[in-house]
Parts: sequence; structure tokens; C-alpha cells
Amino acid sequence: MIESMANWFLSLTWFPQMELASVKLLSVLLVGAGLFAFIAVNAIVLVYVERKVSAFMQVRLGPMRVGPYGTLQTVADALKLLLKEDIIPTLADSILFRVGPFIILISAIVAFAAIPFSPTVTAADMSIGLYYIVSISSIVVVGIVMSGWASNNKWSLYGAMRSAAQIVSYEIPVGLTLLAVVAMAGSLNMNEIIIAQGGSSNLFHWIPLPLPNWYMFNNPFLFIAFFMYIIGATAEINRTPFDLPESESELVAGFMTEYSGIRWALFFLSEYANFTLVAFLTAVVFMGGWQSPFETIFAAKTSLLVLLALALAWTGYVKTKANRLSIYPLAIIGLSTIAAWLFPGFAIWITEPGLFWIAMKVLSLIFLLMWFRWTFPRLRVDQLMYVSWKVLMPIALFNLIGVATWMWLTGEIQF
Amino acid sequence: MGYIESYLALSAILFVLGLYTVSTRRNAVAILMGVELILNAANINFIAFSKFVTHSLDGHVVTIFVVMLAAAEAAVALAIVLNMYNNTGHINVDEANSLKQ
Amino acid sequence: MITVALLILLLPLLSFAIQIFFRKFIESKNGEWISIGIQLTTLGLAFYLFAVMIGHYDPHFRIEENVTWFNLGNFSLEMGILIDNISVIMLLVVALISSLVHIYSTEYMKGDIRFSRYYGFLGIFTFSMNGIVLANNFFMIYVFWELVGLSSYLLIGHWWEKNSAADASKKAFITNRVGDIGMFMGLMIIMTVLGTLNYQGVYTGIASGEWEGGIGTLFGGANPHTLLTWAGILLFMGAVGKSAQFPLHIWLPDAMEGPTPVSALIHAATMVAAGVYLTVRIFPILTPDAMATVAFIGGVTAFYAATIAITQNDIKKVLAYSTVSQLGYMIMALGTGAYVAGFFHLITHAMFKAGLFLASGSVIHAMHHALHDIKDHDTDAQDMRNMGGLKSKMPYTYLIFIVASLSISGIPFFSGFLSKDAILAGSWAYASTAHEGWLASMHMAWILPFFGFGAAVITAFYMFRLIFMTFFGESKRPDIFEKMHESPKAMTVPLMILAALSLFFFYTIPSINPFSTHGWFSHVIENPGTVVNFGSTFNLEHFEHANHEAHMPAMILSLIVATLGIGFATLVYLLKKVSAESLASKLGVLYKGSFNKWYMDEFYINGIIRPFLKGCDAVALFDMEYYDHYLINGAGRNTKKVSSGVGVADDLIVDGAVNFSGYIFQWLGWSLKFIQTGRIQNYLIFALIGVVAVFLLNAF
Amino acid sequence: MADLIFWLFWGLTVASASIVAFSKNLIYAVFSLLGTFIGVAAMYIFLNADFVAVTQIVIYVGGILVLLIFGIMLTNRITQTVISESSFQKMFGLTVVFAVLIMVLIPVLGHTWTNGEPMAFQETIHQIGTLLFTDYILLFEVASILLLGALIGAATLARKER
Repeated sequence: MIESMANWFLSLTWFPQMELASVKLLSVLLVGAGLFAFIAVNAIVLVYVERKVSAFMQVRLGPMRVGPYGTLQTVADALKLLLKEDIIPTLADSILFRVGPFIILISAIVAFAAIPFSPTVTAADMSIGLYYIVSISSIVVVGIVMSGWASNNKWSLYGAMRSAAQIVSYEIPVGLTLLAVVAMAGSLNMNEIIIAQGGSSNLFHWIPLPLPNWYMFNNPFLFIAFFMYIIGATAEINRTPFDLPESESELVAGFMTEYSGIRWALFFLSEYANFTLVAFLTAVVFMGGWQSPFETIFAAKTSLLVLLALALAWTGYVKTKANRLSIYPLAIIGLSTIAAWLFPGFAIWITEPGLFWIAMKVLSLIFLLMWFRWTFPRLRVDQLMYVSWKVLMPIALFNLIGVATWMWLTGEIQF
Repeated sequence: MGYIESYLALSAILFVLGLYTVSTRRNAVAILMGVELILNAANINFIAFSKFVTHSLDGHVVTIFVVMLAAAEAAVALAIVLNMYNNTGHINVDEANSLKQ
Repeated sequence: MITVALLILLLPLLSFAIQIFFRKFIESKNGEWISIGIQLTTLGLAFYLFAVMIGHYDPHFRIEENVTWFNLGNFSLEMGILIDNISVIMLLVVALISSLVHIYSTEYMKGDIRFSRYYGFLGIFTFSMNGIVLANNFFMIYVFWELVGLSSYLLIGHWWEKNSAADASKKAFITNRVGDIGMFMGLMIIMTVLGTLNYQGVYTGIASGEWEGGIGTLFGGANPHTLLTWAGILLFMGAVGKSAQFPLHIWLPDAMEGPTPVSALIHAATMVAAGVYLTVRIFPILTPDAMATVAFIGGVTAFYAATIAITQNDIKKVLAYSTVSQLGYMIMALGTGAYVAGFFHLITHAMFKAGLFLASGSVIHAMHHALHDIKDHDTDAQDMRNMGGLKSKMPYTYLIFIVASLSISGIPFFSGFLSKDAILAGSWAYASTAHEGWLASMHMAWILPFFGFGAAVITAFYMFRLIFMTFFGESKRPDIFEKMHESPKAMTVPLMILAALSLFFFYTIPSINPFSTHGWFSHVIENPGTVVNFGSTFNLEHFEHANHEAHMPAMILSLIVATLGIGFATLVYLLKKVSAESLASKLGVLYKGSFNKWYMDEFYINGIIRPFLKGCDAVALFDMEYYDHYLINGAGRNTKKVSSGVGVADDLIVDGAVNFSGYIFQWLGWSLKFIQTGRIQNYLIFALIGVVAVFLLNAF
Repeated sequence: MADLIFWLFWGLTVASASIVAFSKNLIYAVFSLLGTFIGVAAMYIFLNADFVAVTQIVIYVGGILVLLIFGIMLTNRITQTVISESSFQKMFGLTVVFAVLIMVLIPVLGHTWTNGEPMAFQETIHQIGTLLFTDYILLFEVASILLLGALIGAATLARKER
């Protein structure tokens, strides 16, 4: 992408003639800025979504005052955070206190470089993309410990240590699970992993199933692996039910206790960035990434009609159950559908269908993880470690062997 | 960027800094950090020579083995350090002299 | 086949390992059934081998597998498995009796403090016994021979808290060593002369005349058979020790200190039979002189032990002497050339004697429990004088006793009749065919049939004496008698199986004539004759002919003597027509001699051990007083004087130089010690300085 | 431009390694190791060794560095943010080490090392995989056994006595 972007810049008539390397660097900076913007906007949207979803789960309205249906609430919150006084505790180690959040945020953003939003929109299409993401996300631990230590507060330190232990422990089952997929795909390149999931699923290579050939449907072991990955990933991003490091009731928000204002906002940003990253990774690795479950653009258009029908049904449901009208989803999706049918070039998911599909998958996964938050109670520390070492890890190892056996049985590898 | 000397010089500096750390620090964990520096210096050399001199990937493989060894070494060494701390209450290597005489 | 044999050999070892090493895990969870299961598997495999063997129905059926064990210079020792008719039958007997004893012991040893150990030792015993049976060479048999001795030692001393048990185990072990030394010397002679120890190799070596010439003529001059005779007798000494033959029999009665099932398994049926088995294996290489020795030792043992058994009051002692006597029979049979009869008696005797021992164990068990119930800890549970009238209380045990006793007494329709009759016929034939040498000159050979028949009378007598004292008449201790009851199923069922196996038809099939000697057994076991080339003195066909002729008179005579013995016992102990006490006082010296085992133990202690210890003392005294004092210490004293002179010069000149250099280095060390700080990091820096120095030296 | 980035990472590596060696505060030392490791990873990327670079980050940052941080924190009584740590034989060590540096740099800078054109960028992971499972298979197996041994050994050593 960087290469093509640089070439595109150079092909522009008004663009100053520069060295290719410099243009590339410019492109890199632009892409980085784009990723950062994406993450920032994403966080603001997700906070809103999270509030709304939790309200939905608890049968209440959620934010309603600021903007239509409260849509501007999080923007207001973000402004408030930016304008707050920047407090650094006197006894804190000020250098580490400042550096910590940035390490976390940078590692969260940098990991997005290898995420394939669509076949062409991939910041860096590396041959070791998956490994890269796994490795970059392990840097977070250092940042967390750094901030926790620097706060000079026992709650922060406890939270940081817990978090580090948790992330390090869950990296192992998650890594093993991903390894099973890598064995199946024969590549660490994200796009190749996605392409390997093309076509439709067929059990034992002769019973066709009415499912896309996503890895979660590919064979029973990867089906188990999918759920294990979801569990492990939830733990790695410290979300409920694995949110011990920042549990408010025990540790007063853990390593974030002493942070406020803009630095706290950075934590928040990186948390949602990691959240989205995990959803992206799951979508890529287990759910076919940017691949459409339907094969053609026509199918995509048809699916939009289906979505329209769903939106209609949703509107009706809200009308009858909650006795209020919620036409925004209907309006957005309806307008997009009409636009897509009339002007295929208008809607980006028609020109870049991958973006649409991966977004759909990622949003579903995000909804699923938010659902978890309001469904499961928090684990104890010993249960947390128990699940990682004594439940997930043996199953993951078994799965790895199982996948290898499966590949041997179906003839994908020979000895 | 294109000169092997820059990598070798970096490697030499890292090596010497590691050596200094190992030979002057009292804290056992700090000494371990010095050892890691030395190993990293060696790894840079491997990779640099494999790019500039041997033109093969054997250096990469060796580096991977060294990294793996470093991990094993760090785990075992830290276990020993923790044991030492449990038994003596400090991890200063120059005070670990109960075998003296 | 070889695999099956190896399984049979090694499975009991597994049982041993499990019982010993996993004792804690299995002891409280009926862990003995692991051993029993393994033993039953072994039994099944042995049956399989037996079926294969019977399927061949060939006297020359033979499978052998050899591997080199190790090489020493240019000679190598081999290990191997030999499966032929003899070993298959032995294996079956060992496996059967061992299984039955395993099952029997679940009840008999219930609650024992070393229950698991006991089963483990049974396992290692069975392993080593199977090893003896399956060995295809004399060296391997020797190895397992010692292992058997060891397990016997362990089992006799099972209750080592009792001094008597500990002593008995030591006695058994040491007495066996005496025999084993002879056996080892025999092995050495054979190894030296023939260079091989494999059975077949030895037989063919001797048959092809390899013995004649070279070292073979060492003692005999022109006659090579002198050394061969010695080799045979020395090898047979192993059997004398293990099978409790005359001079070395003293350990077996004492071995009754072990648990009764052990006595049944080891000291009646299998281990003591190992000696007979060894004699069977060396039978072809025995020269006539060696055979005569064997025969006489056997005959003497048979008669001598029987006479002792008459007067014993301990139920197990009676059976022990009876065992010695019967073993003497077997040895005598082999010595007289009645090879088939000897081996046959080994099998039948194993069955009925194991039955007798287990049945006596049943009685002892019941006595024990009864004594325990009335809290009497002083009365001897094995003493027949405390029993009597048990017929009504223990009907099964009684019945089994009767069957086995009829069998041992040689009454028709029982297995003992067949084998004993054959032995007696063999000794008769031997005596009648001895026409040369010292055997014929004084009709010495006729002593053997005399011993045989005499022992037969006595056997019948003492066996029924035992039965009448134990099961008939009035109870001598009514308080115990009240509490007696029959033993549990786990004990009686093995007994019934053994009693059933004492019936004749198991051995005479396909013929069901109780007087027949032409069953499957006499078909598959064939007298191999001898491989020694000594001319006409012993002729197999000649002997077989005489044997056939002697068969009928011997049978009639043996029937008569058996009846005589039983009748006399009935008169004395059942009908009380003749008073046993008055008989004893009339016979006086004979009674006392028999009662005190002909003073054999006393003879060993006073005649051999004490003089030997005295001799040792004398030698030690000489060693201390003269050798040490004058020769060693005298040399020392003189050396000391010379040395003190040299020492003065040494102190002044040599030490002075040495000390001076010492001081120099001390000073050097003192001045350098400040470098040695004990800090590794300092040393690291020093090493770096060294590196830089070397670099500098190279650069300039 | 690209050179600038290279020298930036070069400087980052040297600077953070110097903090490791000279800082009085152990916490600074251990956290600046992060900079060293990332700088070295960047060096690997400049040297076309992408797989090794990522491995460097996974193992060194995600594993060893976290272990070291835990080691520091578990072996000190934490009452304030500074864990000061005294060194000894500083000047002595510095002199000798400087001599060693000179000694190493003389041949490094005074020798012509390159052997033809440097290797162009290529995908390394497949070749490394092939090498690991062909030429280095024995080493690979031995390494796995070693790792298992280290795992068990470390667990046994660190376990509290029962």
C-alpha cells in the first residue's frame, strides 16, 4: 500500500518531485496519521456504542441528551478530558509516568499496520503479519507495568502486576490457537490467511456445507479454537469478565488510578484500539477477513436489501416494545441501499466490498464482546490463572495436534 | 545504513556496555541485563555478517537459537535469583559469599 | 513359542516389581490379585505350551533359542531358552502349584504385616524357578539356582522377628552354598574341558569323545572318565544341597519355619525338585560310578529320612522328612537309571505333597485361629499331640489328606502308586543287572531295593500315623477343638484341585488302566540313555528289559509293603492294639535316634563347626603371636631404627631446602592474596585486562 | 531520510544501553532495556531480517524484559519509585572496558568486511523454516529439550519449599 501510495503521489502533476524514499516516508506518516485518526474516531464511536449496548442490555435508554439520541455525548466527554488539568502526583516518578501511556498507545496503533482492511487497504502487507501483531501487542505489558510502577500507588502496582501476569499468561494459549490456524493456512501473511478461507466449507472434502469456508467452520478443532481465541483475547485486552487489573471495586481502576485528563484519555484510546484490534484479528483469522460470505457484487447488493429488511424489523420491534420510534438505523441503511443500487460507485463497500464485510464482522464481534461484559461476572485471580494454564493451554495443545491430524487425514500435508 | 561497520560498531558498543554492566553492578538482575546486552551484540553481528558477508540465512537461524537460549537462561537465572532472595533477603552478588574459606 | 516361554519367565518378575515397588499403592486395595492375575496368566501360557507339546506327541520335541550373553576373550557365555517335554511339564507344574499357592495365601496370610512383600517374593521365586526350568545351559541354570536360593532364604525368613525363622533361613542359605560350591566346581571342569555349557553341546561333546585327551585325562591317566565322574558328582552336589539329600538335608526340616504355603510351593513341590531337575539334565553325562554315587545317596536319604519321620510330632516336620525321603526316591531312581520313573515321581510328588502341605496348612490355620480365640499363645499350633478328631470339624481337609496320603503310600488308583512302583522296579532292575565291579561283588546293589521297599513301608506307616493322630480319635484339647472350623474356600479349593491331580488317570491317559505305565507321560519322556562311551557296563536295552521283568514282582511287593505300613499304623494309632509308648521304650536307642534325627545337627555342630572354629582360633593365635609379632612387627621395628637415622639428615638438609622455597612462595602468596577478592566481577575485569594485554602484545 | 531513521534507532540503542549500564536507578535501567531491544529489532529490520526482528520483540520484550521487571520488583522492598543500586569498581571497570572497546573497534573499523553486494531484501520466513527443519533439525530438537528442561528447572527452583 505504501508503495502504491507513493507512486500515486509521484504521478500527481502538482506534487513536488522528490526521492522515492522520501515520498514513501511521507506515505508512512500519512498512513500512520490515518490509523491514529481511525483509532481516535473509533474509540469515540465505540464508547457511545458501549453505552447504548449496555443500556439495551439493561432495558434503559443510555445517553439521550447531547445531540440526537445522545450521539454527541462521547464527543463532549472527550472535550472535557482534553481540557482537564494535567495532574502528576508529587511522589510519582514523573518520567516513567509520562512515558507509560505513550508506550501503550503506540503499541496499540502500530499493531494496526498489519491489519488488512481490504485487499488493497493494508498498511503493510508483511509476510509475517500475524506474528508481527502478536509481538507488538506484547509490548503493552511493559507500558502497563511502567505506568503502574510510576504512579507510586499500591493499587496501581497491584493492577499493573496483575495485568502483566494476565497478559503474559494468556499470550500462550492465544499464540497456540493462532498457531493452529497458521498451520492450516501455511502462511503468516494476513491476506494469505484470508484468501485461504475462500470458497465454501465442505466437511471431509466431500460433504458440502451451506457455510463459507471460514476457519471457524473449517474443522471441529478450529471451531473449538475460535471460542478459545475469543476467551483468550478477551483476557488479553482486560475486558470483563477478565478485567481484574482495573476492577473498580477491588483496585480502584488498577494502573490507571493516578491518571486523569489527557493521559487517562490515552489509556482509554489504547484500550478501545486493542479492543478493535482483537476484533479485527478474530475476523481475519477465523471469519474470512474482508472476504464476502457471498461471492459477487450482486450478492452484496442483495445482502443490503436483507439488511434493509432487518432494519425495518428492528424499527418495528423498537416501536412496539419500547413505544418509541428509532428510524436512524433504518434511514442510514435505507439511504445507503438506495445509493448503492443507483450509484454503485458511491458506496465504498461496493467499490471496496472488503471494507464493508470486515466492518460487519468486526462490529458483530465487538457487539459480542460488549454482550460478554454485561453477562458474565468477574473471575477471581486464581480462577483466571487456572483457566489459562490448566484449561486453555492443554486444549490449545490438543487442538494443535488435532489440526495437524486433520490436515493429514484430509491430505493437505503428506509425510 | 548501508555499511556493515555501523552495525559492527553498534555491536561493539553494546558488548562493551554489557560487559561494564556485568562487571560493576551489584544487583544480580542488573547483571542479567548486562548479559542480555552482550547477547544482543552478538546477534547483531550474526545478522550483519549474514547480510554482508556470507549472503545466507544461517546467521538468522543461529540468532534465533541464541534468542531462545537467552530466554531459557533468563528464566532459570531469575528462578535462582528469587531463591537467593528468599534465602538471604538480598540479591547482591558480592555478598553471596557463604562458600568463602 | 520362545516368546510364550519368555513371557512365562518374565511375568512373575513383573509381579515381584509391582508388589515391591508399588506396595504403598496396592497394599490396602487387594493388591495380591495383581500377582494372582499374573500367575494365572502364566498358568494359561504354560497350558498353551503343554497343549503344543502334547500336540506334537513326540519324545524328541525340542525348541531352542540361543543368544550370546557376553564375550570374554575368545570364549563366550550364552543365554538361551530350551523348550522340550521335560521343561514344559515342569513349567506347567510350577505354574499350577504357584497359582494355587497364590490363591491359597490370600486367606492363609490374611492380615500379615508384610503381605505385599510375601507376594513379591513368591513372584521372584516363581521367576527364578521358571528360569531354572527354561535354561538351556548349565551356567544359566546356576544363575537361577542362586536366585532360587535367595528367594527361598527370603521366604523362610519371612517372619524374621522369630529367631528360629531367621536362623532357619541362614541355615538353608549356607547349607545350599556348600552344595553350590560343588556344582560350581563341576561347571568349571566341564567348561575347562569342553569349552561350552550348553546341554546339547556338552552331550555331543562327550559323546563325540572330546573329553578323551587333553585336560580330560587329568586325574585318570589313561582313563578319561575319572574326571568326568568327578564332574558328574560335583554337579550332583548342587542337587544334594538343593534337594536336601543325605549329608546336606538338615536345612529342609528347619525351613518349615516359613509360612506353610511357602513350604508347599518351595520346600515340597518346586525348588527342592530343582535338584532332581538338575540331575535329570546331567543324567546323560553321568558315568557308572557317578550314577552309583547318586543312587546310593538317594537310597540312603530315602530310608534315613523316613525313619526320622516316624517319631516327629510336629505335623510339618513329618511332612518335611517325608519330602526328604521322597526326594531321595527320585534321586535314587535317576541313579539307578530309571530316568522316567524319577521324573515321573517328581511330578506326582509335587501334586500330592503340595496338597499335603497345604492341607496341613489348613489344619494349622484352623488351630491358630482357635488358639487365638481362646487367647492361648503358648500352645504349638503345629503339634499333632494337640490335635485329634478333626475329621468332623474339617471334612474337606480330612478327605484331601486321605487322598494325598494314599497317593504317597503307593496305593493303586493314585498317582503315587504309578511313580513309586516304577522307581522300585527300577532299583530292582539295577540290582539285578549289576554284574561287574564292586556293586556286584558283595551284592551291594541289593541295598538299594531294600532301602526303597523299607522306606515304602515306613512312609505308609508315618503318613497314616499322622492322619490318625490328627483326624481320628478323641480330641486331646477339647477347648481348642470347640473353636475349630473348616478353612475358607480360597484354601479348600486349591486343595481339592491338588487332591484331584493325585488320581491316577491324569497320568495314564489315554489308557485308563490304573496299573498301566504306558500313558502319555511315559511316551513323551524317554530315557535318553548315557552319552558316555564306557563300553558294556551299562546297556540301556538291557536295563529296560530287566526293568520290564522286575515290574510285576516289584508292584506286588510294593503293594504288600504299603498295606503292611498302613495296617501297622492302624493297629498302633487307630485301634491302639499296640501301645506306641511301650514300642518306643522297647526300641530305646532306635527311637531316641530317630526322634533326634540321628543326631545329624549335633554331628555338624560338634563334628565340623566347632572343630573348625577351634582351628580358626589356633590359626588366629599363631597369626597374632608369631607371624605378626616377629615377622611383621620385627621388620617394622628394624625399619624404624634405620629411618630415624635417615630422618635426622632429612630434617636438616632436604627439609631446609623445601621449607626455604615454601617460605618464598608463602610470601608470594601473601602479597598476591589481595588480588583475590572473592568477587567474580573483579576477576572478570582481570580477565579483560589479560585479553587487552594479549591484544597489545600481538599488536606491537 | 531513511539514513536519518537508521541513525535515530542507532542512537536510541546506544543511549538506552548506556542508561542500562550507568543509571543509578535500577528501574530506569530495566525500562530502558525496552529501548535497546526495540532499537536492536530495528537494526534487524534494516538488515533484512524481519522474522528475527519480530522474534526479538516477542521474546525479549514480551518475555525476558517482563521477567526482568518482575525479578526487580519481587526482589526489592518497594516503598518508593526509586530503586537505587550501587555499583563498585566503577572507574577501574570503565577504564578496562574502554580499552576493550578500542581493542574491538580497531579491527572492526580497520578491516574491509564486505563480500560482494549485500543481500537484497527477501522473504526470510520460508527459508528459515526450511533451514530449521533440514540443516539445523538436530539443533532444533536439542533446543526444544533444553527449553523443556529450563521450564521444569525454573519452575522447580522458584517453587516455595513445601
